[in-house]
Amino acid sequence: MVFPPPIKVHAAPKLVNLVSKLNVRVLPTRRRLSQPDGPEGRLKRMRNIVTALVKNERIEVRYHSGDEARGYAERLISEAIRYGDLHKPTMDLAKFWIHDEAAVPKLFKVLVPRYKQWPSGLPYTRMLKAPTNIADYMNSTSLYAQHLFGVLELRGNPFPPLPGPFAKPHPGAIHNVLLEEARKEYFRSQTNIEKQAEQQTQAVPVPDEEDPLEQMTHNLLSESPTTESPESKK
Amino acid sequence: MLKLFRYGFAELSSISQLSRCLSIGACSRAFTSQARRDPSETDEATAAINEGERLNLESDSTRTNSNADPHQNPYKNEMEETFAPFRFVYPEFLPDPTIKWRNRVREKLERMDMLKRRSNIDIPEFYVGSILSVTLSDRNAPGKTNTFVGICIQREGTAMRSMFTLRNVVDGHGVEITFDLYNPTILNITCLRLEKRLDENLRYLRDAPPEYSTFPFDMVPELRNPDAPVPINTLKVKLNPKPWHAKWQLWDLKGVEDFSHELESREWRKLNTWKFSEGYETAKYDLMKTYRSTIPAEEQTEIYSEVHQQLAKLTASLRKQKRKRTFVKPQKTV
Amino acid sequence: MSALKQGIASPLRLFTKTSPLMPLVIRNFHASSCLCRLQLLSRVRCVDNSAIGKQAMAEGKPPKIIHVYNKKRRATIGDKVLMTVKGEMKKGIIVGVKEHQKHGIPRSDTNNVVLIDDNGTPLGTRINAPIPMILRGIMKEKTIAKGADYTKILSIASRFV
Amino acid sequence: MTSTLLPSVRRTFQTGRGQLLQNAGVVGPLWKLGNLQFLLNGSNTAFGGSVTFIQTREMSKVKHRHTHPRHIWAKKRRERNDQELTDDNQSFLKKIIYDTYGPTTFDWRAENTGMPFVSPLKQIIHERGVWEPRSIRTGVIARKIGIHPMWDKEGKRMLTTLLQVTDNHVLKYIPPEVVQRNYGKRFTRQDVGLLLVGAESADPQRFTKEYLNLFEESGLPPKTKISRFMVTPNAKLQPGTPLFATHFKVGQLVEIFGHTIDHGFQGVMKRWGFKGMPASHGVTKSHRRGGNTGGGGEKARIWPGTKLPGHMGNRWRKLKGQEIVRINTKYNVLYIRGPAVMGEVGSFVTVCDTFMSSVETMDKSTIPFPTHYPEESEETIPEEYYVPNLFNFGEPSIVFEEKR
Repeated sequence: MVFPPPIKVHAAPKLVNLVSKLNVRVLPTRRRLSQPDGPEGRLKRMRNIVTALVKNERIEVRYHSGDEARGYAERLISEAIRYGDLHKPTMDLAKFWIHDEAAVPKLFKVLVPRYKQWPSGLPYTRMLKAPTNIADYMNSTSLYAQHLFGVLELRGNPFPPLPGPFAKPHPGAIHNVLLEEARKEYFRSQTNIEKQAEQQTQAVPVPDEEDPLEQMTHNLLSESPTTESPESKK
Repeated sequence: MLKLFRYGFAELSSISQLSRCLSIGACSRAFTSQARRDPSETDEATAAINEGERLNLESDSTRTNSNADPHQNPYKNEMEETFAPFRFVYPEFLPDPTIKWRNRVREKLERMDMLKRRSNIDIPEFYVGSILSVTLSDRNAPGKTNTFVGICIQREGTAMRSMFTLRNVVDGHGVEITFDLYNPTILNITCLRLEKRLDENLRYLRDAPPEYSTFPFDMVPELRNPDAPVPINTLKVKLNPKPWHAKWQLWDLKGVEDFSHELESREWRKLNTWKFSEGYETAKYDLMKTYRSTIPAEEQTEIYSEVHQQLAKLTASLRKQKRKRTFVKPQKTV
Repeated sequence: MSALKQGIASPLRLFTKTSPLMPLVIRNFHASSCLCRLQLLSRVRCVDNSAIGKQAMAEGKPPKIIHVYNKKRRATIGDKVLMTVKGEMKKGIIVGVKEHQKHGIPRSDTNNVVLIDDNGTPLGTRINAPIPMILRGIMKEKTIAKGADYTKILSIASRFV
Repeated sequence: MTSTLLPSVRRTFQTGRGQLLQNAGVVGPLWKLGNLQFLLNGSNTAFGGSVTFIQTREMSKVKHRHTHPRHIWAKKRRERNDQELTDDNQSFLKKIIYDTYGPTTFDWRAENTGMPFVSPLKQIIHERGVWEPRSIRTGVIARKIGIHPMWDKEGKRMLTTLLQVTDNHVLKYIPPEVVQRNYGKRFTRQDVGLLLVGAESADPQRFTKEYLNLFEESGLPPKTKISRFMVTPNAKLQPGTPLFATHFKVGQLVEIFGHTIDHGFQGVMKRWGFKGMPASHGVTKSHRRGGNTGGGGEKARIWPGTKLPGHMGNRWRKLKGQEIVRINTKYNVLYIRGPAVMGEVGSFVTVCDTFMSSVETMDKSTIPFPTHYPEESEETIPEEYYVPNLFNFGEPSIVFEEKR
């Protein structure tokens, strides 16, 4: 039995509260995680993760429950930013979601100032898939146990950065070297055309610092036209 | 230690550094000590708030980090503040929040159609609890038009699907009519009395004595100052004895007199069991549930900033026409 | 949570079988949820001033539908039904329903019926309830199709909405 | 240790089809678990070597439905490679792509007009044909973007389905000879060719080389969705031709072809609308079951076609004779009468002229042939087209007049 019983009316958005837009992907419906203790038990499970996240800033959790709790953490932070700690309902919320009383002030004193001037479009949290322990994997009978664990962290935390989903690009890799040469050649030919057009009279324009492409061209132009090829260097 | 290595914790020099980074202990200690030090330095605004909540409250002078002060700089967005009241006045411009049915292009096209329709008919501001008069063209009626007057008991749907229901008691028989807000057969909608009620819908008027929903068809529109806020009618309706059309005890009705003497033991028991099993107390903390059932403030601002100029223009021009018409009539009769 | 649990426990304690309050509890409940649709054995309310209809309503034995004259077997505004009224079989026209209606069509708080004879002539001389305006169109259509004059009930109606 | 181990192990599990990765290097011991094979590489020593797995699909033939790969089939999505590019190289590639194709990312979720991006047309291959009675035009690819009510001029409510024609281009024309050679008797008419149409440009870095080859002739960026249409040779189009919603006329009947909503494995009550069994009166454990499936004797078996539980939805379905009641030329939206168009909001459908000549009342010679070229029309195109009996919201309210 659903409480209160559903009313047969056409759907309309709830208007009472204004909420901030989340910058994380929101699934159409909640995940069907097991909830032996009912909806309340589910919230409590989420609460444990949110509390741990606020306290530790980087935690290792089951991927799906972590990703589910991520939305709650984002919402909690956005509510704290929107209403502040003088707002009684928000304080109630914070006390519910952070069941360690000592960590409640951290939300308003540390996290709110941190995320107040946060660039728009960037979420407050980060969710990564953790590597699977091969021993666990071998013991599990499920074929779908690929991403068992994940790492949930608050952005702007004091820890050294995680390696991320992909390795850092290696400039010495063959494809990078080849592309580098192609790039150089492309710009050289471009500049040659330009130079012919300008009849080699005008000076090299000062680059816009923000634009990497323009900076690149500037660097290339400032180099002497007869640069040695990598083969000759070797 | 293996896990720490895996996530790059190894580069931290010691555990103590880790705890310093997290700064939970230090922060909470500072809070409690300050609260103890100067309890007198409280603002008037904060005095009303419960003493138990004051763990985190403190006067501005004792703040440690004054640069990033959440109390001094509460979240402010001018655009959002100007457009926030629009959601109550024009609720149908917000789309259905169901994520899998949303599409920006369709929503935009619907809004354009709604504005087009509003350029031909003045849809006034009204709420649940307001008394309306609706005239619509009816091919069966003698003069091909039909008028109904009643109290708005429900608003539902979004965009082109938005509807409202009027209720009246005619000759001692309760009658309700549901209208599509954007149906082209509607000729005129007049708000006779603009007011709000305490509840989201007034379906419980079906189980109330007829005097709560009886309105004369020749009711004259009440004059009101357009700049004044919309009054909230705090009337408490006394329900008839059971049987009812619905189990009103399951909703937290505010505009109804206490009916607990009507309930039987079995109903009490069931009510409380349901409340307990469905996490009634904690449901309000389900932040994602509230998020999925509403449209975020940023999107609301986007929508209303797009339509508000046209809306203002339309309403102004339509009201001018209306005033002209109403001014002419008495001259003719004299 | 403890306060909530107490809240649950208290009425349970009040109305246990051993409680002295138990005999006071009246047991009246429906075995099934009420349906708004009009079908076989639905009770309807007679709203005209015919003698038999008035008497039936006054005795607390409202007419009961025993047949609906259409293929769906579900009656709505303007449908002819056969009813038992005080042990007699009478025909009637539905003039108001509880069911949710479309744009502009009124829904009434009760299921209303007007008694007619086989030719479509109403038994009473006056209808006390407001009649939906759409009934004018439906009755005129049916008069042509069925060959009986149903428009007489429109002339005895006191009010249309 | 972290940096070497973490990404390599992760990536092995990300590869969906389980290709043997190049970086596996020396092949170590192999052991099997179900239909997963693990390949250990002894050279790395973190967890006893980096791991690669090969997924073999032993049960691939036992699917509940078979589909043949289309003739245009090419492996579409590229595997995300672990050979990451440096920032400079990435921006260089982006620049090259932008220079050759222009904007390549089409976001259907955003507020877009659905207008095709400008395409660098190559030299003219096909000349434009002239309409003849039995000619067949091409269709378009559209996205279903929702349903909303409209009213006709009698005040009657109707539901309309909105289909947006998103960034459509003609990719390729296959002449009837080639079609006959490759497909033979699969087509009833011998004189038809095929026209490839693509929708929604995307970043070419996401696709395989085989897939990109399909776009070489038209000089277009790759498209997320490709479809083929049967056309007569006089209706063939130049590769790179953009298609708009004005390809159709209001009042025209069209055929819509698409995937229905996937409901998954369902019981008979949802799938076939069975009644189930009573909730009480001695019924146990079979409240939603179908009951008896047949008689005894010689017929004592499940007959073919018996309605049973199973997979519901996610099938190709065709709707015939759907009426276009309104066209928005600015946003390229077709309004189809009725809520019957298959699929969820956001799913692709193809729309083409109906073949039901008995139902079609419109004079086919008035329909733009082979397609509508907006740059060639002399008059400015209005933003909206309506069928005559559809209520336009710009008009005043409906008033009925008394008959006398």
